[in-house]
Amino acid sequence: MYWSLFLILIPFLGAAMLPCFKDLRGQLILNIAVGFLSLLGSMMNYLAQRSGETLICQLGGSSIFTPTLRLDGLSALFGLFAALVWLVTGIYMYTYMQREERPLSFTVFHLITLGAVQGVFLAGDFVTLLLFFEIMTVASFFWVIHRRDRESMRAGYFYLFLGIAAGLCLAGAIALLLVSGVTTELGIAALLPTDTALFGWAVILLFLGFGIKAGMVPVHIWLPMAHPVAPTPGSALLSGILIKAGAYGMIRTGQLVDWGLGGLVPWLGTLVVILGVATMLLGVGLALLQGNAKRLLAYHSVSQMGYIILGIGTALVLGQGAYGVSGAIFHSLNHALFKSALFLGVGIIYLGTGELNLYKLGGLWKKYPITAICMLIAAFGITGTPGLNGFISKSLLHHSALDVALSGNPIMVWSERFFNLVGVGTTASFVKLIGLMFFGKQKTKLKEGAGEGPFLASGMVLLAVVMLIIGTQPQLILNLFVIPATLAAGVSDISHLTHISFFESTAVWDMLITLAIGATFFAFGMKTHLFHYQPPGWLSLEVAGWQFVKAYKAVELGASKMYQSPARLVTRGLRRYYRRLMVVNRRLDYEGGGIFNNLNFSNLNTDVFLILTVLAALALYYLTVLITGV
Amino acid sequence: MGEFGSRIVQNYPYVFALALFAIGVYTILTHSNLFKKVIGINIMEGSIYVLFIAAGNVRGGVAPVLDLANSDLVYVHPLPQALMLTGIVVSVSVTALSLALIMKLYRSYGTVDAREIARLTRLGNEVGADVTSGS
Amino acid sequence: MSLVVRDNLPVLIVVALLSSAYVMPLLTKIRRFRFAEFFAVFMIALALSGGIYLGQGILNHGSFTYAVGGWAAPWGIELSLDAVSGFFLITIGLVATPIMLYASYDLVAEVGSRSRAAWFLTLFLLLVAALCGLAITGDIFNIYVMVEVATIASCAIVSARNDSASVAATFKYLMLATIGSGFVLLGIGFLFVLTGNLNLNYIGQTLRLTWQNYPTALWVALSFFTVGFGVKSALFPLHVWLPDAHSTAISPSSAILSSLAIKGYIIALLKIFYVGVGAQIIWELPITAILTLLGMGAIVAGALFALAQDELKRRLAFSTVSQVGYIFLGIGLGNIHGLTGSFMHILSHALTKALLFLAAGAMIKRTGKTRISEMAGIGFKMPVTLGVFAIGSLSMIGIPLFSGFVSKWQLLLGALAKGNYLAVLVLVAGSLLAAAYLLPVLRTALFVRPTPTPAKDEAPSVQLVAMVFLAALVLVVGVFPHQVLQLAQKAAATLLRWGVL
Amino acid sequence: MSIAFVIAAILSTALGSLAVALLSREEKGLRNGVVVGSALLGMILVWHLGFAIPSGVYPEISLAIASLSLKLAVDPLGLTYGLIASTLWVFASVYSIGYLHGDDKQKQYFTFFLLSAGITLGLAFSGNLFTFYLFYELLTFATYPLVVHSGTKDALQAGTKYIKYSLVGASFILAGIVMLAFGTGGILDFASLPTALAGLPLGRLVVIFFLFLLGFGVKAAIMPLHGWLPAAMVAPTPVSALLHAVAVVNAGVFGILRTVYSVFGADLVQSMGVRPFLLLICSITILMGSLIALRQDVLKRRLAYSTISQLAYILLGAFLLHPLALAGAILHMIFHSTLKIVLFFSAGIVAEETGYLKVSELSGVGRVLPLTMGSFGLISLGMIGMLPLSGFWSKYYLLRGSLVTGSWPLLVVLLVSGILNAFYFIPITVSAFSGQSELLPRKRTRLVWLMLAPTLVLAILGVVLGLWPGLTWPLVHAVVNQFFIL
Repeated sequence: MYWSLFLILIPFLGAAMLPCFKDLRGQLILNIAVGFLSLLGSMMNYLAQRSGETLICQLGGSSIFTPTLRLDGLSALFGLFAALVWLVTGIYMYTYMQREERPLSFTVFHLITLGAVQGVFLAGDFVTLLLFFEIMTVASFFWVIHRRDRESMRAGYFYLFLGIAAGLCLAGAIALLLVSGVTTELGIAALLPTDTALFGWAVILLFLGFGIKAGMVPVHIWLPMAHPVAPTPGSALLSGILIKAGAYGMIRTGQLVDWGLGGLVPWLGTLVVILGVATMLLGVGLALLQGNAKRLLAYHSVSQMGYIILGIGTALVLGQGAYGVSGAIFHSLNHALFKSALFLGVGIIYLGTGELNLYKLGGLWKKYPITAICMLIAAFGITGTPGLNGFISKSLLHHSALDVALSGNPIMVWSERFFNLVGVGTTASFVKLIGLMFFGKQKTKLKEGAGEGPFLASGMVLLAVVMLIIGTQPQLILNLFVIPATLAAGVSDISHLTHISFFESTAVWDMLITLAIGATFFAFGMKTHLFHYQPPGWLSLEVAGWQFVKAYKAVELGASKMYQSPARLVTRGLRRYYRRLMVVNRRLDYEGGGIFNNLNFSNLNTDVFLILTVLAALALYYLTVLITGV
Repeated sequence: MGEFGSRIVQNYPYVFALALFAIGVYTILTHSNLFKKVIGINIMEGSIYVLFIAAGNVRGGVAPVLDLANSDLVYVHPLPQALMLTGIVVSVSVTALSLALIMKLYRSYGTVDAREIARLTRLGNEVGADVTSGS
Repeated sequence: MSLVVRDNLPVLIVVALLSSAYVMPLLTKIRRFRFAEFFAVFMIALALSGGIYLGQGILNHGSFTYAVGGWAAPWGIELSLDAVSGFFLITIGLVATPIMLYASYDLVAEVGSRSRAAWFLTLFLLLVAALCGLAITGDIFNIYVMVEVATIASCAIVSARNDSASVAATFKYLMLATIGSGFVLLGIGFLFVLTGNLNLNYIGQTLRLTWQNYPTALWVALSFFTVGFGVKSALFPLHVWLPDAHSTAISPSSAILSSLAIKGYIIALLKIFYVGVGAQIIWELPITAILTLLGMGAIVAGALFALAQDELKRRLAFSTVSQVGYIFLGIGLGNIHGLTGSFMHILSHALTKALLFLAAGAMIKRTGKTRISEMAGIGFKMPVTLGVFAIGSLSMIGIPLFSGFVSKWQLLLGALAKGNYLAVLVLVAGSLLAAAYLLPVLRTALFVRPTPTPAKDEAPSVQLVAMVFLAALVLVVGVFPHQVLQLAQKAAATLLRWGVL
Repeated sequence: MSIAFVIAAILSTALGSLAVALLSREEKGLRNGVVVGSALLGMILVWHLGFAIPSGVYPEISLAIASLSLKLAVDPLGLTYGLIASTLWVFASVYSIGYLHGDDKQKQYFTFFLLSAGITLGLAFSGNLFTFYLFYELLTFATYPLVVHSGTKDALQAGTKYIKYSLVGASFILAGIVMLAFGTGGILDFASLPTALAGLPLGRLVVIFFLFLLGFGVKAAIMPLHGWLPAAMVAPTPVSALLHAVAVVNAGVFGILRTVYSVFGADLVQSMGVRPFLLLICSITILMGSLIALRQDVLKRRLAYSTISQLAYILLGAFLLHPLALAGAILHMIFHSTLKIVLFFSAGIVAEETGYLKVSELSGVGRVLPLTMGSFGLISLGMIGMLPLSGFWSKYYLLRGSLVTGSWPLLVVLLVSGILNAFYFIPITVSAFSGQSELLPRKRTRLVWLMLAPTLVLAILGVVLGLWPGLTWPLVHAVVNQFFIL
């Protein structure tokens, strides 16, 4: 499978070739071509592992580092949808980038990130994964700071520093894994570690590291800042794919602990469930309060990642819970599709109006029919309306949540209840998004040349079509992609999945009721101005980020002061004493009119006197020795 | 008087030498006239000669001129005397040198007072205005 | 003839130097002045070769004594040719030759007139002769005579130039040195009274048997020696005359005074203490502790005083005070390493300090600037001079490959062998202080560049040759010290064994 | 026979220095040729030795000087340092030629530049403690003229500080050596010291150990002995780069490695029970260095504090006394040198081309000097320990080493310091590329290429070593094998 390497290298090569094109269109077409090649490659990858075998190859290597690639159902699936979304954004960029400043820089990093993301999904061990993970972080950082204004720079620093912290966590985790006697290979369950405590810490660090990338509460703070400020294709990819790298890592971590079966880290499942629920709730709660379309979507990313984390958590609690794992995988795929579609749609509107504030938009469906329809489909998808893709994965996740709730453990019971609550919130906020954007009165003037160009629309349509296919043919997708991926993720018992029926009436009714409550809640919220409520700062945790920065600065200031002030004191003191010593020296030195002169001796007298004194001192010394008998 | 006193009386040359030494030192210390200082030095050296000669002296001894006829004669130790001759020579030369130097000093400073010379030297230094600084 | 020369070599060295000293004024009258200078250099070099010859003989065949005029000890004056004398003879020759060479370039201009210059040559040779005498003599009164000759010669050398400051300094020096001589003579008197002997070996033999009877008297004698020689060799706090004398004299004078004259007295002290009194007794009395203490005090205080000086030669003079402390420290330590260190430091400091004073003299002569703070950029003007000055500085600091390190290493070992960790600390601190007072000179001269960059204006080549010769010696002793070190070790062993026997 | 290569390597640079000193001020072309040529020759000779490592035969030669024995020997540890120094010297010499163009003190500069190279190689191949001390001390004096090169008041003050610190440090070492020599009866050979020390009282050994630590710690810039390093940044950039990121500071680190492994041996250090203290000191240095670095506005000072912090990594690896940690230390010595020199080179190009020295002025410079600031940004990722750069691998081994020895708090220290590194490095690059600036892009002259080429080559080397860290493995393996029986 050495050719898989080309999947990683082609985007890098493309990025290197981009500056050779002087013409912007040429660059953008090359970008699309690379995206297309990448999709093609991913498909070949998928086909290569179709038979169910796992392909592993080691690249050259040495005693320190042997880069390893691994191709199985999971990596093939993630690689495939990543390539798809990339192609879509690539097409979208053809129009979009002609209106954005510095298109070349963005496009270069667009491709580099593609290579890195493919690398992350193809990595065969944690070190190789970390390699591409870091490249991904750095390359995508340039998307975030693309605008170069104050807000984006701030967001960029948050994004980068947390990304680096994530990388360091992973590095620490790798060291811990090695020391605890566990292999760092991906895709296999760890054998019994020699040191369970260290192994536990390793898993914690892995979850923390991937969690940062995945926007897990409480380390999600970068996400709502970074996603809105990037140019639209960047936002779409950040929310659509990059955070899935975190999810992918978490799934692989779950696999490492054998989904809780070996009982290696017994408390892990509960912890992850709690984190997942917190992520869901916080994300959706804050999303409801946003007036900025992109920020709203960003908070929804947090919330949806909560679903995925919850799925992983429940799988861990259950021990190879097939629903949870498959739900997480499936939801990753789905979220990638609808969230990038939504961002792209918002981006089209933004291109036309220059406005992201929902309360200033409205009535745009006439001008943007295709966008409106695609966004509606995506919104239905994300809210989990039956017939669309979100419904399928949420059903799986709900099954899993129900399963754990059966244990009667209050945490698990409440997590199932919150699951439904979040569904309501999601619906409300998407009713808000679509409603305020496309219906009602048009409040903003459109720019000249606004509209949905063929390139802008076609990408979205492609996504919408895929979503519809998934929504209507869930079993097919499940069998083709998700079940092999679930198997590859280390779940051996998939019997539940093969017999599942998604469109049971109860499930459908449940979802419809949730939707209805959500719509009502939206109406209520709009009437009461609830959505304009400004939550206390601490709730968003972004403030916590700032507090952290402040605290850090204080520590740093304190530390350097703590060091510098005594250091200065010592140097000053020394210098003073040195000067004083020199003064005394000069006084004693007769030439300068020493102290002896003041005793009204002339020079020579003092000297003779001194000699006699020394003699007397010697005598005295001798007497002392004589008397004390030393 | 006691034993101590009698010992002092017995060794009167040594006491005398000590007294001379003290006088010499006192002269050097208290007089700022350079000539007097030289005289002080000479007195001091004189005390040393006394000490040496006394050390070589034998009570009742005669000059160490060999008298083969009279073998009972006790001679004083000749060596210290010979040495002190050398010492005196040295002393004379030192005195000569110092006198020459005093003359030179007088020529340049116009005084033979040590305190005055020191003051003048200091004055010269201060005109040179040394603002010394360490490394 | 040659046999006569060889057999009487010890005494001939001194006699030849003495007689040539008195010939000098005459020579300058009948021949050209340069010839006299050349003759002086030649005589010293001759003494050097004699010294080397003797040193080799001593190294190979052991020490021997020479009875002057055929009168055997204890009545006659005995010259004892041991490793100590060999070592010091070589040191004198090695250092005095280049200094004389250096001085020969513009001596007349330096001291004022031809006749003064002639007398300078006389005094110079007298001083060297006296030092040679100190090196080889085995008789305590002979030591006194040589000390006096050396003292008077060095006093006169200080005032070679006719200026008031140096005369005042000379007078001070003379007074104090005479008082010192007085003490030395008193000490000799005491020893003579105690033992009835003037020959050092005999004094030693007698004292070994009888010293328990009158320790106080012996102590008083040793105190007199300590103070007397201490004044003369500028042991802190008795150094008070030195900075004035050495900084106001002309550079060759400063060089020979700082490098050799004070060492002569130290050699005398060593002989009296270790040969005359004996190591055993020295160790019993607290005198070694006092010497160690004084030595350590000298190292630190001398260096601190040096730091406060801005005048280059004065700084170097105080540096001598500090370095003499090393030698006394070694004597105080009193073990084989310590004494070897002292001997090596006598040589090393002689070479180094002569080098530094000569280089400083050349700098001052060329630029007319005496203060370090004014010397910015001299390195661009006189690169070679500053180069050798740098070598001297590094040696003084005790960097390996320079002679200073060899002695410092031995002293450190000696301090450790004695278990004296304070001494280790002081030795190390002394090096650092040496760096502190010498490196700023280099810094100012080499790295502060005035604008415009001064043109090259190097010291005259004769002087350069002298300085480079010394610098080369510093390096040779630093890198390949085996022969010299062996001799120094033998000297130390000689002193100690004679004490033990 | 191969010892001849060592001597030839030392001589090639030392004689090159002599040749430069003898050439007249005006013969620039010839001088540049001599500089690069002799540096290159030295490098080739050392590399030739390097390829002989697997044979396991370590040649040596002794010569009695200064009442002690001068001994040159080749062993893996020394070879590592020698390879780093000799290789980077070539780059630095090319860079210097570009940097110092138009300076009227080039002759002085290159004389001491090559002399330092020779001394550094001597240090690398020292076979006993005395030889080591000798070259260590000489290195101070040979590099001093380079530090004060500009001759300004600042430079002189910094030089004085440098000399003060170094000499005080060297005195401690001398005291330590003399105590050691006294204890062992004169045995100072690295090869036989650990066994010779076995019988000495532990208390005295601890004293000696701390004397060495204090002494070498000055050059290795352990806090609080680091004061000279930031001050010495007034030196010309190639000097800062080479001496204060590579040769001099690594000499200190190398000295401590020697102390721990060649003088005392890991077992003895372990039994002295000082390890926790040492690790604490290193941790404090790592964290404080990073924290203080952020407060520095002058770019080179920031780099200096970064160096302080990074050097402590190496020491940390040395003090952990475990094969993995030692491997980490050696790797970090190699990688830190190759990375940090790029940062300095870049800073130098910026200073030379724009005159900007402060971080706050760098905004927008990346537009004018994209390659320079690009290399800077890339390599700064390596300092953080991010992967495609070599810096990751040393941290990786250090992490493993600290965990294996049970010192898990060091994990936190290392990770936190990584993020602190990011805090003070990343904004430099980011603002350089994103900020506004009135500078206009200039055409790259031949001279700029002389500076830029070494920078770029080394930056690429950083990535290559990051992807193929195994290239260094034979060396690292040999060093670890030398001191641990695996």
